[in-house]
Amino acid sequence: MPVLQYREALNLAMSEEMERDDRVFLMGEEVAEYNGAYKVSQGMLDRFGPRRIVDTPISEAGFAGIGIGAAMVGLRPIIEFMTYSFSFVAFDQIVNNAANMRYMSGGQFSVPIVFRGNAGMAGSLGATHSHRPEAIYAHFPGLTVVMPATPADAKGLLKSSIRSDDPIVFIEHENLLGDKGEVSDDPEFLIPIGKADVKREGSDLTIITYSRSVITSLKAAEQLAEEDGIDCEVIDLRTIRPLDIETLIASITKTHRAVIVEENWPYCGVGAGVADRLYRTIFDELDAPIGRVFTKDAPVPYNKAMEQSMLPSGASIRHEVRSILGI
Amino acid sequence: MPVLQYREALNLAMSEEMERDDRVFLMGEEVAEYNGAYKVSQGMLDRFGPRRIVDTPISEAGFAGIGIGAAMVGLRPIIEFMTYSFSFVAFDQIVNNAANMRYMSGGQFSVPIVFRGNAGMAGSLGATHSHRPEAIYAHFPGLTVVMPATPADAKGLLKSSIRSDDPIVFIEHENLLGDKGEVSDDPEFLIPIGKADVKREGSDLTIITYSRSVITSLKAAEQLAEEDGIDCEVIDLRTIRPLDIETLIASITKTHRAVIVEENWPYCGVGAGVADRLYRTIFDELDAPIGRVFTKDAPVPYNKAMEQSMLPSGASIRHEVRSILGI
Amino acid sequence: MAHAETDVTPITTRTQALEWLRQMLLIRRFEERSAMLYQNGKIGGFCHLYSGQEAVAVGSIGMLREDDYVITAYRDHGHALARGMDPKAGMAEMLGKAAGCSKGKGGSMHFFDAENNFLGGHAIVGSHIPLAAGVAFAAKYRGGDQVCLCYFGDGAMDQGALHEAFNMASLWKLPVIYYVENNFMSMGTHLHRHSCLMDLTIRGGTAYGMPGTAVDGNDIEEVARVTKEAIDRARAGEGPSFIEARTYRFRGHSMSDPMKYRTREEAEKARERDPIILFESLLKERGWIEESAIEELHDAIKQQIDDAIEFAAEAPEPPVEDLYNDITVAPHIPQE
Amino acid sequence: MAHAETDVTPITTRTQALEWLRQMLLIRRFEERSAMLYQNGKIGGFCHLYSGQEAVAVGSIGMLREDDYVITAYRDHGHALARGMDPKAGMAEMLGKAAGCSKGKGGSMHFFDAENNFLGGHAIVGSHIPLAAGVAFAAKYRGGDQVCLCYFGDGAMDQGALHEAFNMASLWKLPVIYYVENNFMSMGTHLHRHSCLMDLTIRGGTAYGMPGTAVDGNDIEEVARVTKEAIDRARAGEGPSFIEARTYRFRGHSMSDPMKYRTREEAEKARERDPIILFESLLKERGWIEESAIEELHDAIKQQIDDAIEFAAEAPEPPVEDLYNDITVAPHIPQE
Ligand SMILES: Cc1ncc(C[n+]2csc(CCOP(=O)(O)OP(=O)(O)O)c2C)c(N)n1
Ligand SMILES: Cc1ncc(C[n+]2csc(CCOP(=O)(O)OP(=O)(O)O)c2C)c(N)n1
Ligand SMILES: [Mg+2]
Ligand SMILES: [Mg+2]
Repeated sequence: MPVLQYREALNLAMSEEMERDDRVFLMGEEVAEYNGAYKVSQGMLDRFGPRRIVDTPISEAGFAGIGIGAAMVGLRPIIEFMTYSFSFVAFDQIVNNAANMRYMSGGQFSVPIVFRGNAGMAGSLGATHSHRPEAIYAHFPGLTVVMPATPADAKGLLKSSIRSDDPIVFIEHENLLGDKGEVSDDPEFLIPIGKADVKREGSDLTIITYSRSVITSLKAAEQLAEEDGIDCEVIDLRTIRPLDIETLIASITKTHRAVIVEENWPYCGVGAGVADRLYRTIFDELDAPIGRVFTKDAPVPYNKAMEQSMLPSGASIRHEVRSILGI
Repeated sequence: MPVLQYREALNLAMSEEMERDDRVFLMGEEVAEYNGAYKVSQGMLDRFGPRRIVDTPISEAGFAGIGIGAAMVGLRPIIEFMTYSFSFVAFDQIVNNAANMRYMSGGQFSVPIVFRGNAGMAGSLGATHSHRPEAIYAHFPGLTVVMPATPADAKGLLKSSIRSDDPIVFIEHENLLGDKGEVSDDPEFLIPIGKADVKREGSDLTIITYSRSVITSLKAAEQLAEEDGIDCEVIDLRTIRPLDIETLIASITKTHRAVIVEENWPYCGVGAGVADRLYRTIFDELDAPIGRVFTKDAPVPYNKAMEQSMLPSGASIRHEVRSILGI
Repeated sequence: MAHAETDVTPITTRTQALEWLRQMLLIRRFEERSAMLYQNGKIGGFCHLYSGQEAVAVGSIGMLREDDYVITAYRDHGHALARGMDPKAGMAEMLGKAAGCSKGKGGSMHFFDAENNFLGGHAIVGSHIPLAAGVAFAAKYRGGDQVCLCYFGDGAMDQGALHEAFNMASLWKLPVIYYVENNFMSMGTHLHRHSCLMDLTIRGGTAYGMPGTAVDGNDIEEVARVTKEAIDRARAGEGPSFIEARTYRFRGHSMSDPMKYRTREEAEKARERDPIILFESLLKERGWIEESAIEELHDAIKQQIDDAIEFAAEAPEPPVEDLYNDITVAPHIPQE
Repeated sequence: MAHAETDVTPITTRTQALEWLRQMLLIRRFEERSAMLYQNGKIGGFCHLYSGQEAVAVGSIGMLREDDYVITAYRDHGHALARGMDPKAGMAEMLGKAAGCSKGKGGSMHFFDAENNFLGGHAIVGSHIPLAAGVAFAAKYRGGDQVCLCYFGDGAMDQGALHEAFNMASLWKLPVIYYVENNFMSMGTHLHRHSCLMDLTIRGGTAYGMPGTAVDGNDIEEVARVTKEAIDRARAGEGPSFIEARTYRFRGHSMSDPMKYRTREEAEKARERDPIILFESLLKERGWIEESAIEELHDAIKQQIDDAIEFAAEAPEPPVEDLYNDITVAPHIPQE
């Protein structure tokens, strides 16, 4: 299988789907002539032309709405936010028009749209440019929230998202864009939405995580195995809404302990949302409270060391795992 | 003590603070000549004149930002959203400019502003007009989220919010506006932000709730006492961020069981956020998982019966309390 | 008619004109009865009546082809009916019934009718204005010559979404026609208190390099005429247009508005320019209809609305379990 | 000077002119060295240089009183320094130090300086435009005659927040001056691909009933002249103005922009109109400065920036625990 960067996998997913279906187009800031602010759409203008690869003004609410309108009458837009921090000026379009259209119209108008772009704390970007919006969008019924951690998942999930008939909030991570991995070149390689993935099998404790934190967690799990003989299972949620709770239950029924690792803020975030559902489903299976490693509860500062101190790290994951195991 | 409506208590709080401090002004759609879309600002234009009671165009992002700018240079704006559903077009202003300004400026510019208005499912308003944004705003460090359930709390908390030097998201409930109760006419009557209130003492189980659900919960608690001999403590959070976890701990340490009742959606909402923190703090005090009564996970429909079926009700609260008590 | 008279040739045929009159009467009656049902508690939520503005929807939608698109704000009954929605489906929606045009999930503010390319019914002020550009984008993308007609009020001129959509619509020459129905009131706020300019054609046209035309919104044939120009332009690939239809809403902003900001005299004077009465007079003058036929039309419409109400009243409520349907095309898995 | 020459009287005195030259040189040098520090990994995040546009900030801020206000976007070093920020505080911020103008929490895009009424440094495009109206609202509310100068790029013309703020600023006659620094590029997108009109004075002025003036942004005295008119107008209570300063950014959008959209010729040609060189020539022509004095000025500034860098490099990092400080005035209680 070819080895691709995460960004190349995204590019491949879009390009294959655009070959397959003329209704699919890509729209956003700098996606065309600049080849993408993060080079995700590199070469796509040359390949598909300006009808289908569309540069926009800095008008997120406007072009998110244009995408929704186009989707209502049968196109299948991919709307790129340069980063998801900028989706907040388009918030109403996403949580009202995309999320509610099918419902409010009694099922007459669906919105087959993919919003995509990166999010996360990419390093010294400051408070306004480091948002992690997953919990916020996952709060809304009507939206599906997908967050791949690897190049293969990026391709397979983005293709499924483009083929989905519903509005998808597809969130990449800026710091994963250059990560490399094997990616199938089968144009029918799809990863189902709503299915978590056991990225490492283990028997002592279940680490539940997603996006960049999957990488950090896998490393921590290796170190825990080597240094402490602790065997962690690492589950990549991949889809935040709907949550694949069955996979989590199966794992915790085996390990009886869990730690959630996320780049999200702790309060009313994804970790809290997942923990709450697990407690209510399998309280009696749990031998300890669900551990949590998250981004500290503060705006994101510019200073590098300070920012780094907020984030889940190998050390903080290992510490939490040990503490949940009572070691 | 005089008996006032919740809306009158809000009016009194604003009027007293405006008398006290010329830097305070009220701005929003229809607040002046129309006397408020929900009559909260009744008579205030006559009393304070158009300099301080300011009607705006339908430009929420614009006038939220105007409030923030004015606050940065020393005024103390009260910005009314006709309903909080409309705050979503001003989302960036609230979660970036209000929430981060002090931090990004290294403490130089604080933002003493109150955003206020009603939220909640007021009845057949449909999906776009029935949002409950509390979990979303509570997710952001930098914001304080306040939600009064009674006329007295409405007055005391709004006054404290206006006097606060920080950005406050003050969320009223449309269906509480006409509720009556005793309200102190002392212009120094303040209720501290960040303090929950035990609205009913009890020993068997702790009901944790806020806003309109306080009323529903208190009724359910009475009925549980009468019909089942179950003695519930009912705690009104009043402030969603920061959470008064001490008061919750004290209660659960006594009752060992809790149910959270909220009008919020369940996933990544306030209930999940509070439950997660309780489990991590007092896991061993809990004899059962924390029960949850919430709004069902669907957009809000127009049809009355369908909407009603989503909401926490006396019956659903009683059912959940009994089930957590294993009865 | 001789060619010398071209400049006074009506924009419409007699058949179409009579159909327009019928539509205006239908809308008026639909809403008058809705107001009563609202007062009796049969209709809930917010309800915004279109009475007084009927000529705008009817005269402009009347110039469309079947495959064109229409989208509007929450004051939507008029546009939906003008676009051919069955009043039974509309009335059933008002009563929240399963047979409603949005299955009882949308209500008065969210009428939808896919068969007639009627794309709602949108209640967040300004938020549908980008959608209209998107619909036009799709038409152009597919290489067709459909156009999209988009309506909103003078208050929506002040929302940022409009600004962003207008710039892109003009930049990309999208086949969309933006119609501000300027009734000079944004809820209780008069235009001069919410808009920096009184001439909206500058704010909506000049500002974006689009043709901006003001029209008497109570003169249905003038509405039709300026709409036709805009449609022709859009179909020819020359881009969007902005039309300011100046009009008056007879009723309050919504059913709960006591209209303290108006004098009785103002309201009465406005009724003299009722677009229905104006059009009836014109048609009579022109000899296209007689008084007796008008009365028959009124009666027929009364009956039609009575039937719609009866249908709606008797229609079953949606089952409560329907709460979880129509959320997504994929099965909805409640996250509870 | 005789009164007959009034129309060629410079807008500025010799002392002020020399100060302006000094400021432009300071900004230029500050940024050239910042670019090197960025390439060496000492500066992180996004970093947007102002080189080529200095005359806009210096010539306009130069006309303000001390008690007036300035607010801008993320391309903010120039405005901050022109407003009197100590380059040491600026450079320390670039390096994320506690002595930085925002205590190392803001970085390049979020310079703040309360003492100089410099209100940031804002990185969400368009989002500070309403803040400026709010600052002006406050000035008017208090009955003073302060004004607020607000800068943004041509790309920000397309954001909804601008539209909403402009309408209210004009409607309420707020003392704010809106300055679009039109460098004809929104990141990699040329004006003709993002704006429906090429003349921004129509989009920003005419559209909102504000005076809209275009000015050569590389001609510092012209900038000063049109700014003064706008300031006078604002102080007199006559409301906001819109100024389009046409200019050119010499560098890429940010440090990571390879500028593939430009030819070497275009860039070289633009350098011929370097606002600093233009102003130096003018001052020499006018006999206000000699070549040798210019060289001395360059050297002094070199030294000043060297000192700033040394200061910043040696300044201590903020303690990591400072993470939880400066969030709110009330004690921050982490919700963990
Ligand atoms: C973003 C937003 N803000 C406020 C409202 C509340 N609201 C509904 S209609 C309306 C007035 C709109 O006036 P206009 O656009 O002139 O339309 P008209 O009602 O006259 O048809 C307001 C303020 C809303 N629905 N959405
Ligand atoms: C809402 C939002 N969208 C996108 C961006 C990313 N972005 C930052 S600057 C910029 C271009 C701005 O161009 P312009 O306004 O002309 O200012 P200039 O950079 O030329 O000074 C873009 C797209 C952002 N910061 N905020
Ligand atoms: Mg109106
Ligand atoms: Mg620019």
